[in-house]
Amino acid sequence: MTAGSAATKPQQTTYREAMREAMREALRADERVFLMGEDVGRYGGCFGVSLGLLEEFGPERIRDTPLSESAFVGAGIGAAVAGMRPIVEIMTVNFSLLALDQILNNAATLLHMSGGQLAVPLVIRMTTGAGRQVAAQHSHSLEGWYAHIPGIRVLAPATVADARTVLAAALADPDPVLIFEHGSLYNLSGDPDPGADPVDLGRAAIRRPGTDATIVTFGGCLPKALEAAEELARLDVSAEVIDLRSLRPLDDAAIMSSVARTHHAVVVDEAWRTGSLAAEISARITEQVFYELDAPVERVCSAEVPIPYARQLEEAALPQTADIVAAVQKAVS
Amino acid sequence: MTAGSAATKPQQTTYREAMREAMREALRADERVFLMGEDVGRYGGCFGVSLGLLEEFGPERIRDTPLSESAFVGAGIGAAVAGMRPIVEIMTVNFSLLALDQILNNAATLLHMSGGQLAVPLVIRMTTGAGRQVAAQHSHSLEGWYAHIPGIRVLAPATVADARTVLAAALADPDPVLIFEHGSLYNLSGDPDPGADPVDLGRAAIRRPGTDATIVTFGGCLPKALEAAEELARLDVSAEVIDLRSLRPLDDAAIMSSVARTHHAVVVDEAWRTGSLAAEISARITEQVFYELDAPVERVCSAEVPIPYARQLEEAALPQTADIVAAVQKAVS
Amino acid sequence: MKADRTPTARGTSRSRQARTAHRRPSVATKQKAAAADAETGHRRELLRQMLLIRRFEDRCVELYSAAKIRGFVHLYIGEEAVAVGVNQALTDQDAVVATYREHGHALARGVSAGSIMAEMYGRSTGCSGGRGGSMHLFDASRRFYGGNAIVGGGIPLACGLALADRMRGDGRVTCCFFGDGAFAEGEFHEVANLAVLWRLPLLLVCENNRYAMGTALSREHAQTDLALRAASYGMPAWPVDGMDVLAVEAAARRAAEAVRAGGGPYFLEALTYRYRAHSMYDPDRYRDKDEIERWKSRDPVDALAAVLRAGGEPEGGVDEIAKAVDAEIDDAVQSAEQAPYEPVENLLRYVTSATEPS
Amino acid sequence: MKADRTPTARGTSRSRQARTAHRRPSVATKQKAAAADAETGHRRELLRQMLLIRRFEDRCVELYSAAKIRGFVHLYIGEEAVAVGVNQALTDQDAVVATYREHGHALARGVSAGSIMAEMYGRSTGCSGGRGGSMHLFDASRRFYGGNAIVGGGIPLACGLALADRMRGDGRVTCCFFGDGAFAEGEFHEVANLAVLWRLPLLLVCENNRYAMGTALSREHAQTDLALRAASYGMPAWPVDGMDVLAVEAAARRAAEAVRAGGGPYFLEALTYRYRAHSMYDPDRYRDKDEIERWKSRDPVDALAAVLRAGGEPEGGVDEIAKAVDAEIDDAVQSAEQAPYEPVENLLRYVTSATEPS
Ligand SMILES: Cc1ncc(C[n+]2csc(CCOP(=O)(O)OP(=O)(O)O)c2C)c(N)n1
Ligand SMILES: Cc1ncc(C[n+]2csc(CCOP(=O)(O)OP(=O)(O)O)c2C)c(N)n1
Ligand SMILES: [Mg+2]
Ligand SMILES: [Mg+2]
Repeated sequence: MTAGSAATKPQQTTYREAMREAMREALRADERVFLMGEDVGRYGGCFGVSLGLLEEFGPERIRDTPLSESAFVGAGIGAAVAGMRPIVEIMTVNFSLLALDQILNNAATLLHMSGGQLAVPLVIRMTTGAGRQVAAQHSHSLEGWYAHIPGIRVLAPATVADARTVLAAALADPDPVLIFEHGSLYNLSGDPDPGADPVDLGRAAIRRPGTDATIVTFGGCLPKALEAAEELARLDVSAEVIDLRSLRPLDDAAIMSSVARTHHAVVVDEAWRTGSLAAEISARITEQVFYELDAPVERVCSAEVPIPYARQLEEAALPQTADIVAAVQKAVS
Repeated sequence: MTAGSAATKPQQTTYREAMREAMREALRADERVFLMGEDVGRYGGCFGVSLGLLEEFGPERIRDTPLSESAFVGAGIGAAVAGMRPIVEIMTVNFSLLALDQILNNAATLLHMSGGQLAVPLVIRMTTGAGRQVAAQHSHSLEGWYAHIPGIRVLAPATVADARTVLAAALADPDPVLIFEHGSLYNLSGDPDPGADPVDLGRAAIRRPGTDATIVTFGGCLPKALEAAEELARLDVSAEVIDLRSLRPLDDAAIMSSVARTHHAVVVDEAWRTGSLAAEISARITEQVFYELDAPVERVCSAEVPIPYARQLEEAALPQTADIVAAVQKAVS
Repeated sequence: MKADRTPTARGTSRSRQARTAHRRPSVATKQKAAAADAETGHRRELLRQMLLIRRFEDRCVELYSAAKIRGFVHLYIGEEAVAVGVNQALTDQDAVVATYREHGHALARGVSAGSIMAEMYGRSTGCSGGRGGSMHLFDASRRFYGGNAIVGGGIPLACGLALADRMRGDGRVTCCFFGDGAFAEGEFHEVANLAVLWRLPLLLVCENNRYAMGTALSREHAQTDLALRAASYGMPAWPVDGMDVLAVEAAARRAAEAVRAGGGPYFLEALTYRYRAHSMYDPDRYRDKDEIERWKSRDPVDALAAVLRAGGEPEGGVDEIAKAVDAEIDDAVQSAEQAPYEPVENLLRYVTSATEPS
Repeated sequence: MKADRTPTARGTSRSRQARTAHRRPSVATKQKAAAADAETGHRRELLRQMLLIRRFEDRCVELYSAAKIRGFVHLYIGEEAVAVGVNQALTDQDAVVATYREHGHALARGVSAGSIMAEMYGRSTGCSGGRGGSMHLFDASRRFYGGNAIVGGGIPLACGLALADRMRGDGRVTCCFFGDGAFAEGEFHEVANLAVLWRLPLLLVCENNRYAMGTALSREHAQTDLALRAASYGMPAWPVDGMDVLAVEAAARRAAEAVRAGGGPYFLEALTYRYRAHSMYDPDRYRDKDEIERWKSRDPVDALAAVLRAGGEPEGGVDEIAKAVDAEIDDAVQSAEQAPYEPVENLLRYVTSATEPS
């Protein structure tokens, strides 16, 4: 909504800029909103997402924090309980482990534990994923863990338009919302579509329709899944690509209605295979549309290894387009 | 192995005592072994597991720590790297979140990240589970999260005999091993069977053979699953009960060969349903023996709610024997 | 009791004035008598609150044995002067964050004994709707934010409440209670630094009762002078005799005043002692019975009763207060006994704001 | 270089003696000359090590631009005196834990430039088999335990290494490097307390380079005197000029001696500065170019070179050292260029000790 005219002609922007624009909009619209995290101010954000916001909104609302994940995430929870609308940025999901107790035992639990008295309208943004040779301690994809936690909502925008709208949806939620931004998406270019109706991010999106197999994915794997579908089309396999967008709750209806049509499902998830969100989706498909399945649900996930630095090893560890193609071929064969 | 004669006639002991005896044995056998954690010494352990060990082994080897989960778990990792054989007790899995970064990013990762140079022969024991009305922050079942992590082994002894042998197996492993002790099992009485061959805890155990359906479970749910099988037998359904014992790695062969015989599977797991280990097992069953299945795999898990204090609510939240019976009946119907 | 808690009735400045006036020698006799009356009244109220906590918890022990109350229960007996004394310095607009040993903080904060008892009974009329139990008492109307059973876990929450106040500039104080054990957790350190850095209106009250479960202070801390360590973050930090409710009140008023004046956080170390075991499960093997007796000889309830008697409180005055308190507790138990259970159909209520009972 | 690192050649007592002797006025001329020679030799070695780090990292910049090196790379340029000075106080038996900014610590510790370069090239001959990269250098043979990219994450690990030493009583020291940013993390606090409580042989070296990424010291810490804060845990804690390698060496020797004598942990705050951006991705918008220049005027390499020249080092002496260092780096690059890649079939190797390549 930077300009009224922007709505009329499609405009290109990056995922990063879309996210930033969404924050700017929220900060302008509601003075309860503020951004807090390591290096969100002077530095402009670890991945440059918040660049320029300090200059516009000042250090009270764009708060650089010391290295203290537990404290500043917990502070976000407290401020939310007290009626503010904090956006807390954790640089990457890797460091969120240091705040996981606060997220699980306070943010996700206070409402229930207090018998409905304490709502926590908190938004936590963090980068996730591998692919840039940053090795074992900086390459986690732990959003599946967060999707396990009752009481929070977990979103994973994978397109520029979703990046542009996700924050408003998250801030409108009276409960904690976690937003996972895959590091490989920041430079993605696309139409932020600011004039569109606010998307219901709780619903999955069919990013490419198809008839032979359903590829269920989200976040950083979406571009790979779309590429795979393209390649499969050349091989005469029509793959439907579903972008979950919301990891908790999951949009079962969208998944099941697609699988009921295609009778084949492949779930693509960058997390380690065992205990991945892909496992949950596979289990649900079996539970809900077992008799529609013509073949077992396939999973394409990361190899179960701390992600190695060397390029050829990292590539081998992560789900690649070719792996998705192969899994779909196996499913439909 | 307290006495040679003990091996000849079956002897009753509790799960708690079996665990303690195992620690005593390890402390006597290897001077690199020591126990460290909050209140393991003077207090005798939060659940009394280490009672008396301080008196026998002294404060150097039975080390009470301050409330600093990250520091003392990390210290266990360092001491293991340096050649000691620490047993670190985290009072309960709830508090392990404060040390999760150390477990994932150091314990599970150092061997790989160092190109094989740094092994971490560390054992971490912790209590898990709900059922004692201790409410939302003390009732987690997060072992499924740990089973997601490459580089560690996750064990869940569910019988007195396994409690007696699990520690030796864990200490013999050159890599980090996590042992989950369900709080409801400590007073369980049984035969520690000290004369038996050391059990391979990597293999699942068939706790009750059956032909109509396979119940896959572990830890605190095992007694409930056995009760359910008993009840099902009265209803003329023969259920096989598999106790996983090892949650990572999973014994696929044992699960699949059972399901291939019974053609029906029910997975019972006290964790919240979405993203539970039960999901992984369900996904694997579909992947590996899809064409043997006569019905979708069923899951019996906890309701997706921070576990409430009130008894009737807590009971309703947790998997109960009746739920297992119903799920098996649904599967075989 | 609620009327007593309005800022005008017991706000910082007025009480200070009262006490100062009392000490001034040249005041007219009439004024002096009025001030003395007010002082006596206030002390009787302090005694009442401490007795309420003590006897409420004595009743908890009975009810626990009778299996009316379940789960983990941690008693505050012996430490009553801390919660009661500190709360005198807080207004209704201020906020309180406590631990799992928080019956005392809740009662002192004015959460009704009835709603606390119902909570421990697991009834839907409990202050947390029966979902929290002893460790998770909440009362938003009293700005009482729990009840946190992860040691140290409430400290960042309190930091955030204070941050909101600071950002809005509304002059409120957030008071966070935590133990000597919690002081060792990383979260204390992170929050102490953040709070000073951002000058947050946070009153950190460390209840140093010399034990974290079975671990004595000197085995959990290298430097056992916790106030000294807290001062290293750059905030005022002082110890106070936690067995003397008047001393606690005075120290807390000084602290709250400094915080309210915008000076940033303040650390108060209340030196105290728990008489009972850590929890109902604790066989209490790790300390001398003598040590317990020594602390009991400085009992905060007895001490204040003695002060009152020395000030002319008639024989039986204290018994009268105790009787009133017991009646309140009887009521609490009775209403809890009769209160309804939350229907199982409502299990998923309050998981998110949208989940309403079917 | 390895021979140089044996305890006899540069162990604490001998070097101390040498320096003491040098200062004694009544020593015979011959002895004096020998001591002066030894001192000059030692200083040349310090210079060589600092130059090795500096020029190694200059090369890293080039190689990063050429995409030979990838991932996150953090340069130590400007801070060389800290790693080099501290390492003088350590023996081969001691252990070192570092951060993601650890090229300097690894080189100073005697990890070969070749194996580090190969690691950054992602080759199987790298010191971590190509699996770690710049942030995860390891060399067990040098007791160099990484390379940790979770800020503060190495501190508990170091605590455990020291605990093992303490339990075995083998008189070794574990030296842990970490930044001013890490000091704010809870883990520092927890370990500081634990280490003092258990008197662990741990040398905590805080590299206070005044920034944590883009956050200046005064915006990350309320009390910026970090040594003062560390002292509150009950351990000796002193600052030292981290731009003066001789000062760092002297302070580290005092510290290591105290630790080795069983006094428990010791905190050394090295006041230093990084010249380069935080990482290769950092546009360095948050600080004055003037500030950087001011610090460069106290450059540790230049300063030591000046000391050497004042002591009679001939013109060209420093250049000679630089040349030798460059040759070592050239070799490192060349061997890295030619080194093999780890076959993809070995991906799962070292996940557990049992996973061997197929
Ligand atoms: C993070 C965490 N670790 C351990 C525990 C178990 N535990 C509960 S209370 C307690 C002792 C806390 O001592 P202190 O902070 O001094 O409070 P006190 O009980 O003395 O009031 C421990 C270890 C917990 N609840 N949370
Ligand atoms: C737990 C954690 N939080 C955040 C980061 C991202 N990060 C990497 S380095 C750094 C700054 C650390 O500063 P300092 O400790 O002073 O070390 P320096 O980089 O100055 O050497 C940050 C925020 C991280 N790696 N780990
Ligand atoms: Mg205590
Ligand atoms: Mg720094």
